[in-house]
Amino acid sequence: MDKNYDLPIDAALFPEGCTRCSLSKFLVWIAAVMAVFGWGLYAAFRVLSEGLGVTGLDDYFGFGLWITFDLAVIALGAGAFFTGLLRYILNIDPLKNIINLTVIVGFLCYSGAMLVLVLDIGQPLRAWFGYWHANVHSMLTEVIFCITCYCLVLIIEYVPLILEQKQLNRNKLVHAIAHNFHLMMPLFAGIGAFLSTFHQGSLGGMYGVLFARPYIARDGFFIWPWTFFLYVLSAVGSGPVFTVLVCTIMEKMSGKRLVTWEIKSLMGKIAGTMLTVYMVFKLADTWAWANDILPRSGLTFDQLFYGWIYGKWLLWAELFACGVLPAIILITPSLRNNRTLFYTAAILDCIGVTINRYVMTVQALAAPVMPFDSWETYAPNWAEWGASAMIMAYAALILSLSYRYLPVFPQEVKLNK
Amino acid sequence: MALDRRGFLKFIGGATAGILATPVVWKSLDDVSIWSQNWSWIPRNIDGANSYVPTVSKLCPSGVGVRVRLVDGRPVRVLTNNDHPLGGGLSSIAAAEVQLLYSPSRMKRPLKRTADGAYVGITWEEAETMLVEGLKKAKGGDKLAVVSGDETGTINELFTALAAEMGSKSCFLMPGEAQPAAKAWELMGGEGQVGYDIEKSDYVLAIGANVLETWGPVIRNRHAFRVGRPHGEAPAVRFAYAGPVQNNTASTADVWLAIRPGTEAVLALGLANLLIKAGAASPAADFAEFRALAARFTPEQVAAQTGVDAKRLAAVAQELAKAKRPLVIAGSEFGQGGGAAPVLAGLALNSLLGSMNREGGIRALPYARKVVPAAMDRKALLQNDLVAWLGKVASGKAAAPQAVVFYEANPVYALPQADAVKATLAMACDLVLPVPMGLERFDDVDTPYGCGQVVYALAVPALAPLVDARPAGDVVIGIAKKLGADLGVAAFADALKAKAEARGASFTEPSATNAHVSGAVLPVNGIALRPDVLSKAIDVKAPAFPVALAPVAKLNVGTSMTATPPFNTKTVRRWEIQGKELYVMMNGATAAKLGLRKHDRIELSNPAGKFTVRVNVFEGVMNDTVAVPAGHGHTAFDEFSKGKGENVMRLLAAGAEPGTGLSVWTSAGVNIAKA
Amino acid sequence: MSSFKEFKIKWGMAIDLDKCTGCGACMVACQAENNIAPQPDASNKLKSLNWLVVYELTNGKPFPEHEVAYLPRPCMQCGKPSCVSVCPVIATEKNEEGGIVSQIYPRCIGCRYCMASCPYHARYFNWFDPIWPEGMDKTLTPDVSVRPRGVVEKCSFCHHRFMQAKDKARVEGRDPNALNDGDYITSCTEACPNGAIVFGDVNNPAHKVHELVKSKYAFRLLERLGTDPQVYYVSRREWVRRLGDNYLENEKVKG
Amino acid sequence: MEDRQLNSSGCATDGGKCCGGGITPFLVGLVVSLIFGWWVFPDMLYSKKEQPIRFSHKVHMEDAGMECKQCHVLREDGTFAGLPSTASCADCHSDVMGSDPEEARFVNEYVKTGKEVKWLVYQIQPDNVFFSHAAHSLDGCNQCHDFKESELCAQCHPDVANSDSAPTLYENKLTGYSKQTMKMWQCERCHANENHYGVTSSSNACFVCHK
Repeated sequence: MDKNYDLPIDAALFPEGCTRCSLSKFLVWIAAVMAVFGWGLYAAFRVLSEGLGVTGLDDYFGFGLWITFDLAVIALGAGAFFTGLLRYILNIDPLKNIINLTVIVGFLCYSGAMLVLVLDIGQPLRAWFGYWHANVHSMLTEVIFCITCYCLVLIIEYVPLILEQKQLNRNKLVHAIAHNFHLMMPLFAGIGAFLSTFHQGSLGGMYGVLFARPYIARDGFFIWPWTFFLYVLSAVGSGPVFTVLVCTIMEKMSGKRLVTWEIKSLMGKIAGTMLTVYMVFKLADTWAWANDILPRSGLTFDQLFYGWIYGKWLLWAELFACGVLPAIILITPSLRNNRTLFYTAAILDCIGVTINRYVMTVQALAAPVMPFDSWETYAPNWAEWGASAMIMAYAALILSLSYRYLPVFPQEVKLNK
Repeated sequence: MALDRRGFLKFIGGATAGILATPVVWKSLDDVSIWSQNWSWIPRNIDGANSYVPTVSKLCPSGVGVRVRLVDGRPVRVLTNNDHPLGGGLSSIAAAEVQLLYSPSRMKRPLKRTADGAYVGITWEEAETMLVEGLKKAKGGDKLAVVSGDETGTINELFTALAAEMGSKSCFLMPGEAQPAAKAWELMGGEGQVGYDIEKSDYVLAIGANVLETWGPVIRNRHAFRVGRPHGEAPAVRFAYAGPVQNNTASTADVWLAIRPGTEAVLALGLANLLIKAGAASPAADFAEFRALAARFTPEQVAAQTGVDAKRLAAVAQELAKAKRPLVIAGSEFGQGGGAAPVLAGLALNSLLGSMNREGGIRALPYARKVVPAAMDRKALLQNDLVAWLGKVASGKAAAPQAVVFYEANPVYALPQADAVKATLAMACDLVLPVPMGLERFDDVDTPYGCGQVVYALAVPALAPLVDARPAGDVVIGIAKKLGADLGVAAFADALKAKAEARGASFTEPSATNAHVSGAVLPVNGIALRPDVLSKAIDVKAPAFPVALAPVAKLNVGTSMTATPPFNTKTVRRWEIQGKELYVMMNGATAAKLGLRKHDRIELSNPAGKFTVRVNVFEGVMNDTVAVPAGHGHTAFDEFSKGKGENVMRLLAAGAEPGTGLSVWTSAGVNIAKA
Repeated sequence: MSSFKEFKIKWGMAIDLDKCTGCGACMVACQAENNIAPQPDASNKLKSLNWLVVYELTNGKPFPEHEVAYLPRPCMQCGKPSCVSVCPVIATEKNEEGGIVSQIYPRCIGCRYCMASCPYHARYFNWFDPIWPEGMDKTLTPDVSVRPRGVVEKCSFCHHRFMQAKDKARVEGRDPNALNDGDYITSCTEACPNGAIVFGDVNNPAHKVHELVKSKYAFRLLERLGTDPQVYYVSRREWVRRLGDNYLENEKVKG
Repeated sequence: MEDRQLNSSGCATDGGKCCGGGITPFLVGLVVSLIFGWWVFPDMLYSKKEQPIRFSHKVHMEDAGMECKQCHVLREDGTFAGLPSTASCADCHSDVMGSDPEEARFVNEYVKTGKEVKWLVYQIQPDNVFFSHAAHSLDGCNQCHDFKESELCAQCHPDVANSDSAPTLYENKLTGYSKQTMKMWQCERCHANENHYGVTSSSNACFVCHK
């Protein structure tokens, strides 16, 4: 075949039948991403070499932006396990058109979270103690094991996609491995669903068990701590639409249609349904918290909010504007199929779960428990933003490369004919 | 066999499998984590044998008795000495004394000021030669002045003897509570040093005097407080405090009488009036005149002048009258500049309460005999008023000295109107000589002012000096010799031995305290209440400023001779210093009146000086009063204190107390403007 | 909540808040005893490491009705510590006779989960490596290891003094598990000139603290949250006791 | 993604061939790293150090009839003095007693100058470890065991009682500790032994050994 010099230099690596922008344009984009990455790398270097004092964290706010970031991306990455569950276990076939992306997003969220965790612990060289000297009573131990295992599962799920790269796939062995991996996917989806459900839950449990922190303690009713279930539900209620949003952003940036509206709408419906279930429980939880846990702790609802920064608006925004409202939009077919409303709801949904993770992390620590203690405020500094941005850049990089060279979207060729 | 790509991959695979089956990865992981407990840039523990040296803190103005813990000769802790008559706990400054030995600001060798103002290190021989040359020029006719920051040490006898040999009587102590008290006691016809027997009292009223933080032998006072206040039980001894700020003493006192700064004497007279009305009398010859004076201080009058709540005042008067062994202690709320009036009035109250020469009351303690023949004794030394003398020098009423020797004194920082002092003293010293720190030298503490008993405590070196320092006493003796004067003691140690003997102490045997307590008291006869002096002395004009100034003294930030020790930065309260900015306190009503809120930046100014601070609203401050933490605003020392906050002494200007002529600076006021 | 052991010996404190003037001697004695590095600028109280912190309490009334009290806050050595079960690596536990909650620096990975769990803010993180001015590291005691950056630390009730007291008893032929009142006291207890802190075995009737904690004026911080602290406070002032825990308006305070 | 077109006649059937070259490279890699890991690496990890003076415990114990605790003293406050000082050695070795050149060197270089010998300690523990010799007494252990003093010491220390010269100290280049520095599991041989609980005052609580 004659070489077509109109095609980008690296065209031979593109997925079968797909077109991509020129390599130079791509490299400019990658350079921009790498600039952000470099900033984060510098922040990471400073943190690792000088200590966490470089960050805006302090003894009142031992957890801050990074933990919020981790929890949020892990929740939003839940699209991976939940879609996998539906696709492979419950056999909702149309989801095959977006499953690759959910896997990549999930992988990015989990590996990114683990990278941040390495920075966030004071002694990264001892990180392996978490496995070796595990305390079985600690929710964090559950989280460490499950996140690690699930990250491995996501790698296993991601690998065949890489192996399916056009040039790699010519190799017969690679081809065979990829094929066999695919056959095993339901198994991994099952394992993944189990692990992910578990650790989404233990992340919630991590907070719920803090019985001396009335802002987040959840006890005295049903299974303790019930934040376990709230976290699982909120993750599956937002993860799928997050994947859709990522997909849509990729569509906007590449100028191509990658997934049909039907698939997106289906993802929205799934998320909306789960979000609705979640909101029912979350509202009940909030009510129980305000009327049982707080009075038992000698506190009133008003005492748990402070000024603008930790004001009630956060709660109302989380519950209604970013909870009930998107849930209604996403479960009502007529509203859902209005694209503007759909995307608004998707964004609100993601914001809602992020607010939830933020207040559970930061506001929970800000709320004084000793009566003579004062409300303190926390603002992340450049080092924390930098490291978080590094993860975003890392995600952008992997997504860009995956999109350019891997057959991520089965519908792409058809949709762009 | 050529290794192809596939073969290479297999090799790698095999190597990986192999490595995992060896200790390399696992041992490295483990060792790296052990390394992380053992970083070379983190200091190590050094083991050794423990030993303990009982001594007394020369750093803490309370002269707290302590034990120094050494590990293989390295001092590591200052510990409590419960057997010591001045001990029974630690002050926040004495607790940090070991670490101060290694303060970055510590002088390591003698320094000489060069023409361009910089200090360069010189040898002791050069330094002593310079000192002798300098002193030679100042011979005869009060041309030499000596300023000492040590109120209780025998070292003063050597300095004053040297001055006397040089023909000078210009010997001064840094201002404190002892001088006004000595003046007052002398005016009343008392002999010796006035002592307050807190231990045996059942009701202690402190007027101004911050008895649980800075006044007198604080740790001894606080030990008495400890004994008188059984844990969690009803107090056996009641404490009342009168002062403008709810300070550390007020925080635990049963009663806090809020008064305007500088009105302690008025409050005391108001109480005297109430007590006399209730039938109290004094055997003093001038009691009738005193009664007449006191009668002027009706509750209304006192309330108007001091701002005190009349009902609370009456309640305190009643409690005093009812108490079996009441004791009134009056002084300045920041330990200086109070004048004789408050002490006079306070002692008059004690007389009315029958507390003179009584257990749990006022004691007259004998001064120790001089051990250096030419020296000025403590009584004489206490009569000299440094601030007044500096004022005279500045205004040309007294001849400027040719040479001034400062011993453990920091007048440029610690005297009122610090800026003017700086100008008068021509900026800085030509020669700076390091002395061993308190834990490195022999020294003594002889009956600190306020102590209810004669206590003589020896300071014993716990270690040899860490720097090229020489004991001041021996340097003075040597210098005197070079100047051709014989001070009559061969070594400072001899002076200490003689002083101990003079106090009836013998330190030949090793002891758990190196301290001696004596029951010696002088008779208190023919005490006069001196209403004549009092009536003049209390005639202090209210400052013509919208807001009165109340400095707040605390030991944790250091003393007039030392800055904040490294460990003590954490004890500074959050809204006292933030970064480099000082916070001042005022109550909500005052702040509202001035249109201020917490954290507002304001400028405090008066003719003496001005500086910018921030506002902290604290309800434990008298109305129309701003409370300024003292002990900050150092321009020297180390990173732990230098450049932090402002020095309140810059806002204080000394005036003369009518009737006694003593310098007073407790009634200052300031203008406040938003900055 | 996992269950915690009951101990025969329970080291505890009774801190009389009516006797504390807030002078800070205990804080300094604590730093020197436990090799806590000094901090040139300690004005950010959220980043200054001190095992024992003296809080300022106010009755909230305006001048002249205002009252102030000071509350020294060591680690509460909770009977049911919220920090222990959350630690993922067993760097902290409550397992030794005496009930002192341990914190093992070489095990700690610095995740700070225990800090998040502690409502007393008794746990501190080494944000930076500890630094002593040149030469001052010679004043370190051999009793407590110096903590590197990146680990959490907290008050240990001067645990090394407990060990030393036991060793002394052994050498003198006494039973190390039956220490007399005063054989083992913390550095802060010893330093306080006002005797505001009484330390001893809460379970032992021969120890003074045993009676003190039964006083009707005794209370513990945040008792209703179920942490079961071994540090008791005593105050005859009702408003001080009220600040020991959160109370709804209609709730009465003990004593 | 079964619907993606795949050539299913791939290498699954003839895997051996498509991964040619046999198993040899794998084995070579395996052996190389095993050799490296078990023999080369440990040698690289440790540096060797010798005692400044060759000291014979045997001579002191057998010939002079001394006991461990005569030189390795427990102080009155229960702390352990560990190594004898030059002064205490000089109680006997004020002058050269025997014919050993090392003894002469010790007397000349240390006793006469008053210098302390920088003995190497095999068992030195990290700062974060608290060890009380007072708590590990013969009386305590011999409630059940039947240790001689030197046997008890040898539970943790290298048994030097019968050796004529002190062993070489291997110092871990990474951690700075001696190779013989005990690991926690070694302490736990006794501390985690339930038979000891109630008999001795041993416990496996963290703070019993950490500071």
